[in-house]
Amino acid sequence: MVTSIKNLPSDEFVLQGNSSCAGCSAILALRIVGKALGPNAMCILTPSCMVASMGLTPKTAYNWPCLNICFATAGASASGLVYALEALEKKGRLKGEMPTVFNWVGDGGTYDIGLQAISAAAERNDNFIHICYNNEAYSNTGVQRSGATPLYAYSTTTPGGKKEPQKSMPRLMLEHRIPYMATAAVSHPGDLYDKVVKAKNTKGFKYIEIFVPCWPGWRFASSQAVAVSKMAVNSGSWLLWEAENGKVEFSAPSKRILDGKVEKTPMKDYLALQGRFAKVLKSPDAEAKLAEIQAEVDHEIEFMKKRAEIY
Amino acid sequence: MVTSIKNLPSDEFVLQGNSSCAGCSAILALRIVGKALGPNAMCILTPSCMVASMGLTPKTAYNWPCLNICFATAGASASGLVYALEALEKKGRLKGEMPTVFNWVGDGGTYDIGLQAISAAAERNDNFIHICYNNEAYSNTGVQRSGATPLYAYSTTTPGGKKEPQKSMPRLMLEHRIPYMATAAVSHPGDLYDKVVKAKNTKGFKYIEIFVPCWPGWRFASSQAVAVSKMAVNSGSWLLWEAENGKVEFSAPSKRILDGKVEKTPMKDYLALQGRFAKVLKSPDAEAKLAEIQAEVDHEIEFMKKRAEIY
Amino acid sequence: MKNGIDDFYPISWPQEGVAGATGAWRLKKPVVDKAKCTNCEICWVFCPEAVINREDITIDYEFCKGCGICAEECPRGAIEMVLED
Amino acid sequence: MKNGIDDFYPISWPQEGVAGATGAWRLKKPVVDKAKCTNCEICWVFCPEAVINREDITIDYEFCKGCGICAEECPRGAIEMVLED
Amino acid sequence: MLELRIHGYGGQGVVTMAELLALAALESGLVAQTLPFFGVERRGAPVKAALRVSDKPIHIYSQSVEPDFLVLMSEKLLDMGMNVGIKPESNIVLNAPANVAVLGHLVYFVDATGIAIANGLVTDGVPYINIPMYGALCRLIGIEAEVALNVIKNRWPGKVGEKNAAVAKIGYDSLKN
Amino acid sequence: MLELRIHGYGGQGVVTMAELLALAALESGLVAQTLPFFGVERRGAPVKAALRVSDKPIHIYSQSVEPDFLVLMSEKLLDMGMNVGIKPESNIVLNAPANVAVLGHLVYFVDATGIAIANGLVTDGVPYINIPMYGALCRLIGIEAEVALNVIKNRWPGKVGEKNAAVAKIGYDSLKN
Amino acid sequence: MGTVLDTGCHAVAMAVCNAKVDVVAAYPITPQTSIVEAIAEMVEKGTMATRFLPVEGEHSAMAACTAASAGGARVFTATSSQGLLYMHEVLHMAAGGRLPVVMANVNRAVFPPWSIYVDHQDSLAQRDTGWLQFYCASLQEIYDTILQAFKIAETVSLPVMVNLDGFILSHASMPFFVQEQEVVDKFLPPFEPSWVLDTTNPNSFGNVTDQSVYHLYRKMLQEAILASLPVIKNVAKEYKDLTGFWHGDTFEPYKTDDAEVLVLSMGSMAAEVKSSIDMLRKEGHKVGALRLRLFRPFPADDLAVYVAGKKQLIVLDRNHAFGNEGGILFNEVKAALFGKNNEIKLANKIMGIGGMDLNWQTMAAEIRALLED
Amino acid sequence: MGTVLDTGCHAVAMAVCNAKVDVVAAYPITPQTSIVEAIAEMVEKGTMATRFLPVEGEHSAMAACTAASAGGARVFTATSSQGLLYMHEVLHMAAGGRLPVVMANVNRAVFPPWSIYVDHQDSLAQRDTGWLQFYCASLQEIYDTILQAFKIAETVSLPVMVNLDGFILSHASMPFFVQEQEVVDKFLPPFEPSWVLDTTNPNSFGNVTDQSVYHLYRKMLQEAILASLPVIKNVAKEYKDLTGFWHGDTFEPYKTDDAEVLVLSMGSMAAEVKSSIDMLRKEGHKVGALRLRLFRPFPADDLAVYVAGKKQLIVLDRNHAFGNEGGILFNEVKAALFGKNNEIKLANKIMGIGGMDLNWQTMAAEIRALLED
Ligand SMILES: Cc1ncc(C[n+]2csc(CCOP(=O)(O)OP(=O)(O)O)c2C)c(N)n1
Ligand SMILES: Cc1ncc(C[n+]2csc(CCOP(=O)(O)OP(=O)(O)O)c2C)c(N)n1
Ligand code: SF4
Ligand code: SF4
Ligand code: SF4
Ligand code: SF4
Ligand code: SF4
Ligand code: SF4
Ligand SMILES: [Mg+2]
Ligand SMILES: [Mg+2]
Repeated sequence: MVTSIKNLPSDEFVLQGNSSCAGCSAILALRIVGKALGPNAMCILTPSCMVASMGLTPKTAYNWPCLNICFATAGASASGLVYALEALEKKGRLKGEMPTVFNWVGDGGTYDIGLQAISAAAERNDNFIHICYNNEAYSNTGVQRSGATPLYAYSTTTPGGKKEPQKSMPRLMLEHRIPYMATAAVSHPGDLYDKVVKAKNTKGFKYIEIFVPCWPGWRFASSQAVAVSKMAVNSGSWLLWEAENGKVEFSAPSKRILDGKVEKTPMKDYLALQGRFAKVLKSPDAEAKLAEIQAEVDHEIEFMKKRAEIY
Repeated sequence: MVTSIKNLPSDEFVLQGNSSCAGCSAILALRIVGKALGPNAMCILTPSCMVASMGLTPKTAYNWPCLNICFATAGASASGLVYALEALEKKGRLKGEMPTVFNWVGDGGTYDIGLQAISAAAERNDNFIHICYNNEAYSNTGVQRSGATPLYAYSTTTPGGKKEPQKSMPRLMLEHRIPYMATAAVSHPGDLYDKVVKAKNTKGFKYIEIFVPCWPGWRFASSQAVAVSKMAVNSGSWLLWEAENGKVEFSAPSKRILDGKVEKTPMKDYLALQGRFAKVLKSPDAEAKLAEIQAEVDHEIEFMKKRAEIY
Repeated sequence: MKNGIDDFYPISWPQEGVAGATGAWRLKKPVVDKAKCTNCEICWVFCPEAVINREDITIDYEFCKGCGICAEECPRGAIEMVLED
Repeated sequence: MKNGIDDFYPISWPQEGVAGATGAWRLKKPVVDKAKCTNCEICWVFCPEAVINREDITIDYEFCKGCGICAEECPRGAIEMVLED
Repeated sequence: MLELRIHGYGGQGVVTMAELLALAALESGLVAQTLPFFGVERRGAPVKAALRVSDKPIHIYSQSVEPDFLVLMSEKLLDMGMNVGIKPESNIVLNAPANVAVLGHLVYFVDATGIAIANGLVTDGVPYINIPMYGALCRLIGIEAEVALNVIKNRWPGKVGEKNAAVAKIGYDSLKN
Repeated sequence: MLELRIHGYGGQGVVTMAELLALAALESGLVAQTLPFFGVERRGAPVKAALRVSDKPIHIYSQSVEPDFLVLMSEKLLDMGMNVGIKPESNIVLNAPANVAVLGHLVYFVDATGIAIANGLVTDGVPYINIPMYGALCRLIGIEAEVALNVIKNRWPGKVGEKNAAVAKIGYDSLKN
Repeated sequence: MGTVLDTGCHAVAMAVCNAKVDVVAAYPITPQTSIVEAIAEMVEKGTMATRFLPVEGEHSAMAACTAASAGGARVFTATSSQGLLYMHEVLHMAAGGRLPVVMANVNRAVFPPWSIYVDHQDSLAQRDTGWLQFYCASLQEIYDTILQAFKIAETVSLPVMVNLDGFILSHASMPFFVQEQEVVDKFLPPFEPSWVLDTTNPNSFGNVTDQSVYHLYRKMLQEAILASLPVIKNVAKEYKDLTGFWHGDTFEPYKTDDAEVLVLSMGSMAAEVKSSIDMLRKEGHKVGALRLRLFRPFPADDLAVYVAGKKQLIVLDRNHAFGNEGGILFNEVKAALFGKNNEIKLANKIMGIGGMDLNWQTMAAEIRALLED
Repeated sequence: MGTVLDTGCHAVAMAVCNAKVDVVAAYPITPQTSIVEAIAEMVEKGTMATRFLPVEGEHSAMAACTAASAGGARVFTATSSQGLLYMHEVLHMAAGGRLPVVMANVNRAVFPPWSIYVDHQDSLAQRDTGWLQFYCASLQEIYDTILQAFKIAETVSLPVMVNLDGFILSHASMPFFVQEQEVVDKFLPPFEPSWVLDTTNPNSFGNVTDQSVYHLYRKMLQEAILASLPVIKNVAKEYKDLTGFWHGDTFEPYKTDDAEVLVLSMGSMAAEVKSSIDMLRKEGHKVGALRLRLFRPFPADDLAVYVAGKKQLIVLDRNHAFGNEGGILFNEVKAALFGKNNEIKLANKIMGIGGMDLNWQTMAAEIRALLED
């Protein structure tokens, strides 16, 4: 059973009055993650909106020990920190209990510039959680394309709409056959909470990717992030699942869709919410492009259904 | 039909008297690749045995225009070169015909230090072939572990045997849904030849990984590389397949095994050929470890069979 | 020391209001209609700023940035966004 | 110019024998028994040095490094590795 | 050289307004510079920009610490102490419906919010106050009305520009002290 | 100071031999240095190493261009011109069954290949020539036989060491000129 | 085109457009981003016949540029701070490979801690990579220098970095003059490399060397860098003759002739320091200013000429020479003058680190404090 | 332990073992590999209670080291050439973050073209990263300096790079003395950082700064680097008192007292140049040698003392100062002496690039040619 809202802890690790945009769903996701991890955790951050949101030295909005690092290094930095803590623990020199080390990194730092070190840490099965909050762009630098930016989406470096579909990082991570991985969405906090708790309690390399719509980047109103996230899940374009050692299991909201128990929302409706697709939806070949996007989502759903059956 | 030995072209692009080890199957693989690509190709190399084998400036053993680059940059360098050639062609300033750009890169430069740029080029679907010759170690620097080094194999940085199974780069690349990819083995030159020809004739990003046992690294006699490669294929631990746009198709030698038409060679026999497994095969828990390795291979075969059915 | 640099390590201490009283960023202000509210805590869970008190569904206006998510997500329509003056 | 540095670009020209007459590396030497040979070209295709002539299955000993793959792979056992003196 | 420092909130169009002012100065045969100040805070946080206008080439790039005019896009910014870092002679320009006394300084005001709302320059309930404010500031720095409105019409060709220009003109005419 | 330059092929154990010699020198109360030369060529290509032995600390690190002894692990290396870069007084040590004249130089020889084969120091048809050669070179640089053999026994404890030591001793006794 | 009012970033993008660059490979970073965004926009619109390669990081950006250059293309990238540092390995490759890549670096302070504001540590820390380096002081100079950079790079077969102060120059909007395309075409003909990867004449780039040849390439590299000085001067002059724009070649002097004390600096602070000089002169100090435009190769001879007979040279550094006293510019100056002018008094002040505001009043105060009398 | 006969790489590994390092993260590169291999072997055997982290590249190696250091561990890595260049961004992080990482760099020439042989371009190009830098001249010094490096790094909260010449020192086998573990333990107590990532006192490292504080950190960094000089000297002295081994602190002088001309160099060439000096003295030249052991911070004051009253200083550089005349050491020397000793004649020679062999005979010839009389 998914943890209900009422049962989520009251503890907060993201403090009020931080510098994120009003209505930022990435920091909202971090807030939920905090409830799952509790105080005995260390957070590593690569340059991103979530660093800009921490405020200025010597004050910070996050109530964990946090380490800012160079952009390409989340995988290696977390490994280094974990090895250090493990070495110190063995020698009896660790302050406090062995904490959970987790990366809080955007899609830029995960799909693109950080991929290599993350993949290497997964291969070594090092003991930390890499959490990617995916807002499908480099939001902090003003919304450029990332490997996670979807087909036809506007960004400042794809002014005519992106010509390539996004990389599927969850599928790549699945092939690393790591002990635990999951996808989550900011609109489903109980599910997210449970997955982070599971990751925390699993030894070895863990990967969680959270879908976090970004209103200034995607061009919708600041009140809509959760609604857009819900719509993505309901359309089946963002599937919620988890995998232990490579075995895929769908989470309830997506399972309902895959099982045909809930009619899935057409992609047209989902895209219409977002200004970044406005140009493409108004273009002469909008119908064809929409059909292409819908077909791709349908195909991915069918694929993942079958993929979940093999192991 | 696989191209027969008799029908392979006589052209050679790897010249005699180069500096590779006697009995190097990596340079043998490059020789076969050359027959498929012909003279209208440009080769990019990252630091590796294949660079050490080129000989000393101002002489070189490879009869293509070759570009030596920094280790982590095969994906980006090939993209840059292709964009340049395409730009010049469009402006009518290209010398000669549009060539095939290909990377000739080891497993170190592919699985580890080069992964990120390769994945990014795949996401952009840039028009070149990345060929990884996989000798399962950093051979050039004296045989250290790479992400491709298998479980329990000795290397100078895993003196007690590697504790983690290798990353499956072919499976990762499959999830990039690129236009064409294939696995090949130096023991199957006709199959390799055909796959390179197919890649050459496909537009977009292509990935080919060639299995090339390295005798000084794996510790067998210099005459055995082809035999070891054959054994790997016959054991099913190295599967030969290709995939167009993510659709997997097995190649004949592996298909025979998967279909149960040929009894697969036990891993025990395959490992016994290689000194790098000597320690583990002599250890007290050798039986258990062998069983683990065999089970992993069996599992991977079953998985890939099912994986080939979905798309 | 929690408010100034007292060390050569570039470190920072957790503190509320690192961006000041972010309530000043608001163009619109969420107002809860207690009559409609069922205390379901949905607005609480989705508030990115954690400025809604889950006990009594009151809002800390010093830091509420006025994003409007609470109003959007409230299943009862119990929150209204009103223009700041 | 093909044999020396004549430019500030660090470039190299294709040439045989970049590592010298690599035949000198050999500890053993492959010797083909023409009587057994069926000209199947298997040795040719697997020779890493490309020193076997596919037409007449003769070996260029100037560069053959003596790896023994040809002998190992010959299905007829038509190649023997003999110790160099 | 005339120096203005403008404070506002993200989304109020401060940087755009500064650029329009610079263009208007350029059209008037002057040299102009806008120097927006960027913080790392995300959308919504306070923003500021400097504008320098001169009849000689400008080679000053430092931040505006002693502006001739301090422009505040909201009265709230006064409360937040944005009037620090000005000189005794600095004048203040406020977006406000009525004048507000600031000890020792001459205060100009224009009801930019009111004008924007009254003229329907509103999206999703939020008024575009930078347009009337632009008009008012043009008048302040001595730009002719025609030049000021042409800059707007060039920036937004067609109907949008016409409407914006009209509202800017109201701002131009409404500056008081 | 005594300087040796040793040439051989990959797989002949040249670097190991140089290290054993240095150890033997150290055991004899001398200071020693081995300076292997690494090329980028792969397995099988020619290799070389320098050995310096002295009764004073060594602070020379340059390559050996004028060795006192030039050691060639195979006659073939003579044909390949490895005897360039020596001085008129340099002596030459050859692995050869019989003496070979090299104009102007004193040539020592030892049939290392023959000794290795005769004593069964062979793997896969390839003899371990570095062991008898080591013995011969120890004698050449004045290491006592016992010291020389102890170094071998320490390196390979047990039966292997005994056997190698015996073969080294044969080499020790077989150096001729 | 004529005069436009736009930002320093856009001045870069317009020059790149006018230079008819074949390939741009880049990765976003504050405050460089708007350069890349403007280029992406122009490529999309078809204003530029350029292939835009959105790589996944700066190490890759520079790798793509070097490979594209080896393929015969005119290439450009832009970066800043961490991006520049991340490129470091490949910067060496561009120079050692004699590949005429042109790059705009928007100067920004180095992590940690994070700062998005200007200082010169990022680019000065690349002083030993073999790149030529320019520092600009106005938007006009940015536009003009990018065009000059392509011409210089391709003439001497060396990569060139054009530096502009983050935010201060990159995000200020000011009027500058954009040349007509025909004028630029006249100044900058298409790139004709003397060597290129070529299937019709296959040869290899960058292979392994032994001790006998490696040092020759390095020597030629060093000689080429030093020999680029007259080329740089000629190109500046040629540009001036064609367009009328002149920002100095190696230095831009200000009231130096009758000065007894010179103040040396770089970038935007060197523009504003003119006002400090005016003020100090009014106070009766015989001061003048030298703006260093070319940092690599370091114009030691020109510096010696400028300071000949002067009493004092005050160097203002926007960086630290970690492990030396003072800043990098100061240390370069001392090295340059030793043996050329051992009499002059030198003083140094580090200021403006991490975006510390530098106005002419405070600079004047600092200079005044350093004046020897 | 006592005297062993082994390679320079193994001398590094043995010192790392004796230092009881907690985490080693490294990536192989010729000629550094055998350091890493030896450590992996010792970790496997249990000789070292160390976690060995085989990362996928050097940028990651340094990142892992910095993070592990921030976690409170004593950390070590080793690299060479391209590996060092690839780390560049993270080198700045280690210094700016005041993280006492210790690294052995096996000096090797920089690509392109490829060369695996020694010169000093790789490490000298890192001169502005904020790292302390040592250069060794013997296997004994390598072992001793690695131990000293940990003590210095942890005392001053700065990263330290220990350089050794590729192949020449890294692969030569020579006797050196390895200390008993108890002796090392006495010299080097466990790492007790004054700040560490700590869940019991959560705070954040490296956050964003504005203009008001960034420069303070940089200033403290620069001051700490300069202030490390006396610490370095004390540590060398303490080590000598404990073990008897002494290689100089900032410099190692050789026959300098009565010399009129000094020859300055670094690394293995500085060892061999002693023989050149002996030869030149026999010829009647009053020469002596100075070996620079500490390059960062640059010991300008000590240099001034050594050269006081000398007629000439000849600097031998195994690198190029691209865009300056001569080598980097030469330029550093000029900058250091300006204002401290403007009278001395200076000469410079670049040699030994990319492994060009440097024997004392040729060095003597070069020095002879540069002697002024
Ligand atoms: C090496 C390096 N390159 C570029 C940057 C600039 N940069 C900072 S944040 C960022 C984008 C981050 O994107 P993502 O990881 O998706 O996080 P988001 O901003 O979307 O939260 C970039 C490109 C940097 N800090 N370091
Ligand atoms: C940045 C960098 N790090 C390390 C090296 C050293 N290096 C050269 S080749 C090599 C290993 C190559 O391994 P792989 O790619 O598998 O090719 P192989 O040697 O096995 O043929 C390494 C680590 C380098 N040249 N550059
Ligand atoms: S830009 Fe998007 S991700 Fe970044 S802080 Fe704002 S809402 Fe959050
Ligand atoms: S080490 Fe292995 S891969 Fe490298 S050249 Fe030798 S045989 Fe080939
Ligand atoms: S979401 Fe609405 S009903 Fe639920 S607690 Fe909040 S205000 Fe009340
Ligand atoms: S408007 Fe936004 S910040 Fe304010 S209480 Fe509602 S959800 Fe929270
Ligand atoms: S493999 Fe054997 S039979 Fe076939 S061609 Fe070669 S020698 Fe003849
Ligand atoms: S021994 Fe090896 S190199 Fe020689 S011919 Fe046979 S396969 Fe070719
Ligand atoms: Mg993002
Ligand atoms: Mg390999």
